[in-house]
Amino acid sequence: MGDMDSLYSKKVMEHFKNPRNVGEIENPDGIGHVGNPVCGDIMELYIKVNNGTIVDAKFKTFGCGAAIATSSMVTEMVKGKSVEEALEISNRAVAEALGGLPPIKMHCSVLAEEALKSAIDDYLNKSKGR
Amino acid sequence: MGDMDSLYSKKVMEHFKNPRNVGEIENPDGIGHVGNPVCGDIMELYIKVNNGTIVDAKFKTFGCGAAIATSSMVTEMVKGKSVEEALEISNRAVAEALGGLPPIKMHCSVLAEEALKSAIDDYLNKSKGR
Amino acid sequence: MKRIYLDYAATTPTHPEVVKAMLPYFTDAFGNPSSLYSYGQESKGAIEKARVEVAKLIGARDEEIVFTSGGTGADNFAIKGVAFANENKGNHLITSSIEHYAVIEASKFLGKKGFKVTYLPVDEYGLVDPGDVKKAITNKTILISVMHANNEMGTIEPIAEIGKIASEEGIPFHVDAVQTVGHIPVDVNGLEVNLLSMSGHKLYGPKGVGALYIRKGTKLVPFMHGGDQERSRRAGTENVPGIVGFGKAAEIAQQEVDKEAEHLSYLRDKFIKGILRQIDHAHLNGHPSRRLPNNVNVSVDFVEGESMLLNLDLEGICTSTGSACSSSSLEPSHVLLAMGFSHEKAHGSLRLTLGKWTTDQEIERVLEVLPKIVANLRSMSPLLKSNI
Amino acid sequence: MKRIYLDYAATTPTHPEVVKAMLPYFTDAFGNPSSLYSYGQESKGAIEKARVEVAKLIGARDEEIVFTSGGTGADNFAIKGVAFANENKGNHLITSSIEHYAVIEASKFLGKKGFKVTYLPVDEYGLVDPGDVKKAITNKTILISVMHANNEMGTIEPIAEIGKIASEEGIPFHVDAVQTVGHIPVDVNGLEVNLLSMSGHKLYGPKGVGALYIRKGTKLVPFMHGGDQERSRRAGTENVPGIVGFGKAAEIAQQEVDKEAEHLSYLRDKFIKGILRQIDHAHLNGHPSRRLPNNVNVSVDFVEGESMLLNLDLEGICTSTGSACSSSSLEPSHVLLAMGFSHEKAHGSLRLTLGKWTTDQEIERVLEVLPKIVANLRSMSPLLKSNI
Ligand SMILES: Cc1ncc(COP(=O)(O)O)c(C=O)c1O
Ligand SMILES: Cc1ncc(COP(=O)(O)O)c(C=O)c1O
Repeated sequence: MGDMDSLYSKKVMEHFKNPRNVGEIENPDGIGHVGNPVCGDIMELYIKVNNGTIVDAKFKTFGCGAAIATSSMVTEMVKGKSVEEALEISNRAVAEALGGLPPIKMHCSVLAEEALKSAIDDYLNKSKGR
Repeated sequence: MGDMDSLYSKKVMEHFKNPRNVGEIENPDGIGHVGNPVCGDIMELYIKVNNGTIVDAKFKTFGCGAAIATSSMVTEMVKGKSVEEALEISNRAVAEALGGLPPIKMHCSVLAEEALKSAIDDYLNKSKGR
Repeated sequence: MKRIYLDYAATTPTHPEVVKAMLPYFTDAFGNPSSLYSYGQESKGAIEKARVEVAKLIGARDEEIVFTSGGTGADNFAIKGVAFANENKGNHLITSSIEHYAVIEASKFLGKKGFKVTYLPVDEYGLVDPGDVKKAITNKTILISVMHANNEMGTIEPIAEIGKIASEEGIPFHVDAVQTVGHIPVDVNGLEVNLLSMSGHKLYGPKGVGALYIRKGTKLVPFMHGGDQERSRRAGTENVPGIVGFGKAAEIAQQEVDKEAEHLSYLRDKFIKGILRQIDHAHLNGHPSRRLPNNVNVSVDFVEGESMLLNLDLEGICTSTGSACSSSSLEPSHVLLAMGFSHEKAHGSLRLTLGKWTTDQEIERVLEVLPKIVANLRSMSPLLKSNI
Repeated sequence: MKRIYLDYAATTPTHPEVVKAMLPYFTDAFGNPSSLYSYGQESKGAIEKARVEVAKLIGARDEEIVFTSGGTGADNFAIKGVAFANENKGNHLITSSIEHYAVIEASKFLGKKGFKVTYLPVDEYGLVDPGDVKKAITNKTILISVMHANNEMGTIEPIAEIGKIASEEGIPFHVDAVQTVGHIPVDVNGLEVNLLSMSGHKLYGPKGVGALYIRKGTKLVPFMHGGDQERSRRAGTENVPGIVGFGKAAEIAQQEVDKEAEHLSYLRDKFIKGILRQIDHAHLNGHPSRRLPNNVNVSVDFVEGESMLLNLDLEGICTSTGSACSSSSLEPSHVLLAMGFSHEKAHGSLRLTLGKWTTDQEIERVLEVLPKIVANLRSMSPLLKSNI
């Protein structure tokens, strides 16, 4: 949990305050859309792929502090990685990169992982179709 | 209850601190012996009667503050009274004369009344016998 | 950065006068009220003085007040105490679907123990219909429990009407008045209640102390067994400083409640108007007029509550939300859902509750900051695109 | 007249350092620990810090500590919580006949709810025989509860031996350690206990706060239902200042317990010797050596306890008695009766309990005053004549 006097770690708050890669990518190579209003978190993740490498990633998120921070972090983590490498990114890795998440917020990191997988799936399906 | 910050009224404490008529009367005209160790209060009340008037009264008491104070008060109250008048003294009257007793201590005034009645009974029995 | 505290419904600061009243009872007059020596009886006297003040605040007699560890303690005591004392009479309880967790969870516990509980619905404003109460009553009903005002969206329930029904039917009526005592006038006789819960820290008293009003003749099982404190209804060495503090808070409330309610209602309405004017697609939650003087609760479309709350916190502004993310259950507020809100709208709620020390300036500052925060969050919301 | 406080077992003054630690949490850091903003999380942090200190004091892990409203709250939670959680396994409880009312009355309540309770006897010193515990166990036994040290006559029970038996039989073992924690070393692992009750105001912390140690894996029903405070085991807004104070008291105790116990044992023994030397027909109650360092309990023949107590009070000396008159039940101490005392002797008991600030001079003053009081009361005792 990092700092005792705060729900979130410094790193989470930093990404929450200044989220990286907010927005949409025009003509993305893959889109991941996960979550639903019932659970309170919705993430959209866009990727741009060039020669098997993720060259850009952006997100839009409706959700709590952890949801926004994990979205921001996962987009940072995938940039420059190959698609295969990106598929290896686990929710734990995202949470750890953020200096940890409170137990009840771990599901946000799961959502971030799912958003990424879903965007990559979308990309792989599309490239097959071509 | 009198003073809010004390279990007992000022008057009770006064009689407890300086109990009147402690002791035994030699050759008493009546003795009342009430209470028992189980309940924690034992009173002995001695009276001297002259021409139907109680001219002296003394007590010995094992018991709590209220037991000692009611013993003291009842001996004060009977002195100078006729036997008939003394029989009219109720436990309430003793408690009132003391400025009241806490509810859980009212039984002590009952004991004092009983001690008095018992001493008068003893006197009446003895005088009948004569 | 100066802090702007707008979460008075969650807890209030302890009034400085209250702290001052409490202090001697820690180190100087620390005697145990059960002790016989005068030093213990002083503590006892202090407790009884506090009892008188708390009783006065709600029009009760002092022997009808039992001190507890807080609002949750009072609610648990009332609900379980009446249920277990009346098992031979029946096993049916009536409550509402918007009660505080203390009432809901105590009722659910009883549900597992063989009791049947009816959770009454509410309308879009959060109001319970007294007609529904009447209809729910069976010959097995042993308790009706409806809160005086809801802690989330501030709706004030028709307690007097429900009290009348309960009293006509001879069914004990419990009211969770944790949010109203000290904030609006409360009179246990006017409301015809048998049991009423209060909590010190909601009215500028200390945390860890509360009280249950128990109308004379109401049967209930003691909450804690042990010594004969609180007429054997709640055993345990009394929290003397806490009780003294609660008493002082009750005393202050008697003097200030009317003026404070008036002032806060004015600030509240100004605040609500300001928010609705400055933020599109924002809605007031709860009843527009039957409402706690200090409660502002809005839903902001396309934006999640905790993310607003955290951004406000970064500006030093303390608020609350009914969003799922604020609870470990990950369920959004049961209150907003009971009012028929969509999950989305429930997740987007923000509660701002005012208090004794709230100023015009503080509200203006929020009105300046909040629209920017909302705009920023909306710019990253995937909901907006598809909905506007 | 300077007051001489010799009733530390009833309650202790709150340590000035403890009050100092609590103060900021009333008015400055007053946030609700359940609130998400940093201001609420500060309070949460303060609670967790206190939890660590309390855990350390008894060799527990911090997640095994649940804060309560005091010792009675902890005892009720443990006894009822375990009983109701294990109804399907059995309905038999074992406890002793000298427990604090909190345990006795909670057990009696369960007795009325269909549980069977064995109240173990004690010997003339107040000791429970571990062999009796073993013999009392049946295949329906779901809880054993024996206090660590008795609050009246200070006898320290063979808890480790009983703990061993309980653990061999796989039966949850609860220990009321309200009188020992902070006064003698307590180690939940050495003692093999599953549940252990503590109370803040008995170790220089504030009144209205206590804790229950719950060994990981111990099944028990939550004590108060509501919010998810204290891992949903005891709901209700936390008494933040109280908990912080308890934590501080635990911290101080860790540093001072050994030295204090040594010093008090010395004073105690001197005190006992003095009383027995100066007053004929006075007897020490309780065990001569297996005894709390601060406990002096004597019976003075032919004299009633409350009358001694009141006379001492008039001299500014605060003490306690097991006499009937001290309780609203008018029954003398169940503890002394269980030890085989006659009613008379039980009525004549006087408890003097020492603490951190007790001085040699204070004890000397009592040794000067008490014999005179006894002589005076004996002069008006009707028992003396017939007995000497
Ligand atoms: C309506 C209502 N009932 C009960 C409670 C519980 O009170 P406490 O926090 O004192 O346990 C609260 C506050 O948390 C409340 O708002
Ligand atoms: C042994 C023992 N258990 C339990 C209690 C009850 O603790 P509290 O007064 O904090 O409710 C006490 C003190 O009164 C005690 O001495």
